[in-house]
Amino acid sequence: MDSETYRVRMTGISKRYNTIQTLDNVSLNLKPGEVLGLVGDNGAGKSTLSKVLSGAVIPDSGTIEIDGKVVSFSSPADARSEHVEMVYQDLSLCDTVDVAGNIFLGREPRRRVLGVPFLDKKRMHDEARIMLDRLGIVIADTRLKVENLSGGQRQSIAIGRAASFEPSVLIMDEPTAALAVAEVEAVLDLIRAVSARGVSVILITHRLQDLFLVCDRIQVMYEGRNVAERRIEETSIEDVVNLIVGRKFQARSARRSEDNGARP
Amino acid sequence: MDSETYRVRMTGISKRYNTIQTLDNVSLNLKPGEVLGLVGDNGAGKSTLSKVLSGAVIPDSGTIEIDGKVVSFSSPADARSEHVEMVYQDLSLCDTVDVAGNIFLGREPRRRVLGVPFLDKKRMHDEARIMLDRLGIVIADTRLKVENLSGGQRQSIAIGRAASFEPSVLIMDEPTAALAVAEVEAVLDLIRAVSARGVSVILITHRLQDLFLVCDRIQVMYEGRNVAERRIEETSIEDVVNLIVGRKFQARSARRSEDNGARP
Amino acid sequence: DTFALVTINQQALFFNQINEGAQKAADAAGAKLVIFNANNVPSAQNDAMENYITQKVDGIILVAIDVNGVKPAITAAKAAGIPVIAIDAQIPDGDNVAFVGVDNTKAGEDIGKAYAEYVKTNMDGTAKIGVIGALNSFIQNQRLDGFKKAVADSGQKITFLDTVDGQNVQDVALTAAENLMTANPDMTTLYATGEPALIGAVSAVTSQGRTGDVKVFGWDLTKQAVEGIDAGWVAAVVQQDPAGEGKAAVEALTKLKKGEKIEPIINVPVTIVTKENVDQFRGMFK
Amino acid sequence: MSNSSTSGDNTALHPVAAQSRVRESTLRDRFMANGSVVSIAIFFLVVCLLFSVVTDAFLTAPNLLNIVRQSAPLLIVAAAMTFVITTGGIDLSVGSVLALVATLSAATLQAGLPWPLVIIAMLLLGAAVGAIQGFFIAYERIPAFIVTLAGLSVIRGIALLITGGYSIPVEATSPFTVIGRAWFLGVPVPALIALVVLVIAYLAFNETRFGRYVTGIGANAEAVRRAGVDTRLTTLMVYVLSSTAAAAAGIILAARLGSGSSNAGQGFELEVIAAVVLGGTSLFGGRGTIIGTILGAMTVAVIANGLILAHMSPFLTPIVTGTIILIAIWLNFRLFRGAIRSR
Amino acid sequence: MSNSSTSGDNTALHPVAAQSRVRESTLRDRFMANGSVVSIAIFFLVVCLLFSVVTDAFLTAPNLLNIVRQSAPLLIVAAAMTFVITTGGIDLSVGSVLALVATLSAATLQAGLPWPLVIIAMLLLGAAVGAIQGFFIAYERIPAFIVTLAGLSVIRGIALLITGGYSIPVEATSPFTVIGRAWFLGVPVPALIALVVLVIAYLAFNETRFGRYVTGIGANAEAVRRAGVDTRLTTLMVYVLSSTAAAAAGIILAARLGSGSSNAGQGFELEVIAAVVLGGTSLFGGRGTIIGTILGAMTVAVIANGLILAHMSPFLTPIVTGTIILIAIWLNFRLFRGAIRSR
Ligand SMILES: Nc1ncnc2c1ncn2[C@@H]1O[C@H](COP(=O)(O)OP(=O)(O)OP(=O)(O)O)[C@@H](O)[C@H]1O
Ligand SMILES: Nc1ncnc2c1ncn2[C@@H]1O[C@H](COP(=O)(O)OP(=O)(O)OP(=O)(O)O)[C@@H](O)[C@H]1O
Ligand SMILES: [Mg+2]
Ligand SMILES: [Mg+2]
Repeated sequence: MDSETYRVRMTGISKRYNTIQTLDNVSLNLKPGEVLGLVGDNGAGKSTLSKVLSGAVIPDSGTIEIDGKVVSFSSPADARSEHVEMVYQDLSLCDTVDVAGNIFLGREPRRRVLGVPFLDKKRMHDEARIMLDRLGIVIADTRLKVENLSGGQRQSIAIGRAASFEPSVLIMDEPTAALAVAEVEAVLDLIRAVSARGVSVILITHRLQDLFLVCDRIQVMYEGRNVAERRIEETSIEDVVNLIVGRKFQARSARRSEDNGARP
Repeated sequence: MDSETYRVRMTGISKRYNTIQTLDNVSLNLKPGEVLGLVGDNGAGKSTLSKVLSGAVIPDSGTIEIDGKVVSFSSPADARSEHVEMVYQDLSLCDTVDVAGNIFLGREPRRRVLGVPFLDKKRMHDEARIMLDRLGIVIADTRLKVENLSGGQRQSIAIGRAASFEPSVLIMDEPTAALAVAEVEAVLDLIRAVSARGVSVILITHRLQDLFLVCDRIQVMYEGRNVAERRIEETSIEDVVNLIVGRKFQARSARRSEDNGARP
Repeated sequence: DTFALVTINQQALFFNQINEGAQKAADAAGAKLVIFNANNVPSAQNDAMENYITQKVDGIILVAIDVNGVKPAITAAKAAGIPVIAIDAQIPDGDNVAFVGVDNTKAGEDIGKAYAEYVKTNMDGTAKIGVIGALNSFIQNQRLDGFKKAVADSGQKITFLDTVDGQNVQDVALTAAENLMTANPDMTTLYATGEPALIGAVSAVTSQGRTGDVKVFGWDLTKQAVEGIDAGWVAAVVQQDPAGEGKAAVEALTKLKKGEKIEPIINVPVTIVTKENVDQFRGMFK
Repeated sequence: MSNSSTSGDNTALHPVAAQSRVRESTLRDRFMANGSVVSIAIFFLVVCLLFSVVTDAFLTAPNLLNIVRQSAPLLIVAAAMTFVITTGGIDLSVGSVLALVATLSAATLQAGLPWPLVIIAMLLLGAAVGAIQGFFIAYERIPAFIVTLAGLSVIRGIALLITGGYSIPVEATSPFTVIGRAWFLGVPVPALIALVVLVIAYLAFNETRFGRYVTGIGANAEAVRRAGVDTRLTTLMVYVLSSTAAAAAGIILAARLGSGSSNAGQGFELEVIAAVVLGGTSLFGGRGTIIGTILGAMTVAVIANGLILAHMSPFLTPIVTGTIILIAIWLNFRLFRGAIRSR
Repeated sequence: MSNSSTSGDNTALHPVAAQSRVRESTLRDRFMANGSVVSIAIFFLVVCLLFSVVTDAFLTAPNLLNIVRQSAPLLIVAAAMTFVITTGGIDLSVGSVLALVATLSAATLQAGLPWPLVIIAMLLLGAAVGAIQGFFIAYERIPAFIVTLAGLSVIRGIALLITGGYSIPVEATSPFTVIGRAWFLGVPVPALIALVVLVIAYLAFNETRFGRYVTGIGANAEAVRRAGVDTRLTTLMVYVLSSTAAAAAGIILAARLGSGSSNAGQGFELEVIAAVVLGGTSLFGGRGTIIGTILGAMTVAVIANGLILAHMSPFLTPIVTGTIILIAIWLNFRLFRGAIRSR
């Protein structure tokens, strides 16, 4: 395949933290509009790999190409300027800042009063309200500080922040972990919608059934290495489970749920 | 039903935070060895209700009975002395303390040297290792500080802490949100094992299929109120979804996953 | 020869003049002078002296903060054969070989007498006085006590209003002095027990526009004080001879080194500066 | 999709939309939400009331103007320090910068430099000192406490070296002294300067991106960095602000005292930090308020002034001051229990 | 269960167990893991080496014993302060407690109380002061900075009131002075006392539940509370510790100086906090080290001693001290970049 057709090409990414080789010569490719599911066991290195792409972690070695151009991210600001946005697993919210402030962090709309650029708070709150409604989340007031919100409410704010600013690559690190059923649907719809617009999406999740609803391709990591890649049509939940665990594994929680209601 | 047969009876629990009535006259009953699934939309009040039972939040009104005896928890220490243990949604870990230290927090084994009770660190690390292995989680060293662990690794520590000290009531607030497939299985197995030993379990989760694998009963909350209760045999995923959302809702991510692999 | 001078701080002119006088005398005698600044911390003086003892200097000159608290170090120095000379603050029952300086209580009485005299002749024998002190300073407390005693003995109708704590810091003294004046609109005189207090008092009288009805008395001349004397509203200031004290101390140590005898108390006289004799000090503040 | 739900209603399965669980926020809610500011405001008013009753002189125009004039340096530096502390930092060097600027401006005026040049040069000096300290803190990640403590020592040392311990007089006739002593429209000039600084600080803190990032850095610096903000530059800037404010305070002080002394502003850093913390800004960062800081600074100034007016013995003054502050804060914390976080 | 996996291997699907991604921790790893302590240790050694070369007197037994004797009060209080700061708190009142105890013990000795009684009474007084401050901080949740700042003012005020600004002598013949001046087995008694305190502090910090909870409270107080620990009592106790340590320091100082002065320990709180922070304990709580604190305190003491021995001009001393500390810490941070967190 011609490298020109890739939105993202990461090759040979390695990262060591003291005694642990968190990433070991990992690669990742992503085409425009493609949705890639990145899966693996806990501690496999998924979050670290995606942080490398978002500029939050600087790898020890390896190269990143965006749209065929080699880039070197020394900070998340660099990645943002290449339109790479990420929903971090730890959400990365400022607890003492209000909901709208967190959504617009780093991109606050401004209006000039006597030539001085002041925050346009009204616009921030109005637009934040619209974004939250789109994600189907109930938050009484966008002036609330995020420290007291529920787990799911906090997660929606992080999603709203990353998804709303015309990314060309959108990385979502377990975006639905704390979300209730309707909100999960909204996020999956969102992924479908943005990928249809040509945005490349990396979805990290442990809810394997979701992968089959939105992904084009799945990449499996194991102990800091790439171990498998599958087109979604060629695989099944059982296959993915086995790849993640590294051996044949019977996971009833990830199986077809036909036997609902039957106790073990 | 005779109140004597209940392990936990919470009645009329209300809690207001400034302008929001987070809990409004909520009840919850739990029998010995029963597994109760507590579900609801984001911000419904599930975490707050369970924190009331674990003593972390003091309700404005309402009563709690444990084994038929009215109790009043003014701190989590009170609840712990009644053998109520909880896995908190925010995990409640001390980032700068090591893995073993977090698991044993508040219950460190000690040995006397010249009559002075010193920490028995060797025992802590040995036993912590055993617990983690039982949960199937890979953590290189129990001497690592938890701040740098992955999301799933952190969650297992919180689970290990609550499950390992002979609780009689075990509350798990989204314990599997960050866990990979094998680890989820291990937690579900754990729930089955402890409930078989007579431990009452409250499981809060948004992974609805898991409810049907371990729960005896499901209680649904909506905007701070009880709205429904179902025995697991009498309900289905679709029913639960509708109750959570408050109207008929088609959630493909929570449906039977027969159509794996079919793209939308 | 190496002599060590342990001082209180370097933010008051007074101590720096001691240093200069001592330095000049040391240069003249061909000796080396090392200076330690304790920054108002009593135990630091003790520590520094111990360090100098282990280093075996040939003599120590000490401007003590806590006159009791330096005694062990002085005793240790004596045991090590190192003579200690106290400047400015006498050590009660100390093992120092000599004291150079001013008797602060006595000089406090002198300015008290001068003050009472001024009140008698210029204010019909009645006055109300406010005090800006430095409560943490031993010698400044002595200056206040001596002053009060002389005033009480004088038999004039003098009322002591408040004492405020300037903490030996100019800006603190200024704020305290301003508030003192607001609190006592009927105050007619001010007494400041040290240099920072006097600077604060002078600035406060100017800023409150009270140069017409408040007369200032105090210790240690500065340029502002000289201007006040010229203008007439600073009545009298005790001027010590710190350079002379430093010089006398070094000279005494040199004498000791040569095996000569010295007096145990070497008094350096003070001058009460008023309009009459201010000219002889004017040169210091150009 | 098979529907096994027990309710056949097509829209709402349970009657919830009927009553909302969120009520309109009342005055009391808003009070509680701003607990720490309301608390210090009440405290301030009580202290003022107390001294108005106990002393005659307190509630007179000259005394009140005196208080604002005296506290202008404190107000200016405390406003800037609010930014520093809100990022989770601290600046212990402000007292030393104040002393250095006070002595240097007196010295340069004496050397014949025109006064406008002196002012500009001194403000630039302050900014440069802040930039150096900010560099070590923001770019080299050395704890602010260590950097500014070293700064405290070095900068006052330089002031000492320049003056040789002498205090340097400023000619009373120099227009420079206007900054400290003159009146304009019936208000002392230092108070006017402080007012302007406070208004700018308020707007910058609450209505600009910079202020937003300052709060964000204190709450979660990594989150702000991940949002693409140059957190290092922002952090450096807050130290530039605090040092420049300290320089301005030094200029005002030298002009007011008519003298530059290297012992000016001893312990000033603690006074400033106390005003900021008393106002409700958290030393852990992420929570700051300029209004609170103003009230905190004015409270400290009013207590100092009022106790002297009340003819309190100087031996009792520190005891009474400490006790008043502690008891008042305590009562307020009991009043607003739950609304205020201890961190 | 249907098996559609592409690999038929029954055990491992991919070759991973073959090579572990975790390697044995090397000496360098352990260095990096304890970056801040190693950093201050290197710094300390370099400073010692420097002064050994520059001055003759530094590396002599009497001088080294002098240093430890002089720094005993600092070491004792810094060890206790490490607990306070690790919980995320601060105690600004230690200098004042030291002064109060020094004056009161001199006064009570003068009044004829037997010296063992004086010592016990003074330690109890320290504990009581700490308990009162701890009560406001832990149970009433008032920020530690405000409580102990009020304490600083009140307690020194009381010392001033007792002495009336004069210092009170202790009879040189009193056995009380043994605590400050005597030697035992060739080591000064204050140094021995400090040693005992440090060993106990080290064990308490690292090997007991109390020490664990202190660290935990600094990291996440709510998590420790949820684990069923009485965090309020633990928090109160650290202030009891620091005040008691300050009282012990006050006794040693009074015994050594033979005098109780209300001036004692001015600025001592900053010196103590500086030693603790220099040692690598974080002001944000959760990370503390007693070994680091000892090294930090000794470094400060050695620099002060060495500069005196090197006959540094007093005008240059503060400049040189500050610069040495900053540059050394900076080099160490560069060396261990990544290993040390700025917070
Ligand atoms: N800053 C760090 N310092 C030390 N070790 C780290 C650091 N960040 C990650 N690690 C280690 O690297 C490994 C991979 O972590 P990572 O967070 O990438 O896993 P993950 O695949 O996202 O797991 P999860 O599914 O649990 O979120 C873990 O063992 C973790 O302990
Ligand atoms: N300490 C608090 N202060 C103010 N509001 C709070 C506080 N705790 C909870 N709330 C509010 O109460 C509501 C319920 O929160 P809770 O965390 O119990 O929800 P939840 O059911 O656990 O949701 P999720 O599934 O997202 O975890 C939310 O709207 C939240 O904003
Ligand atoms: Mg992860
Ligand atoms: Mg929740």
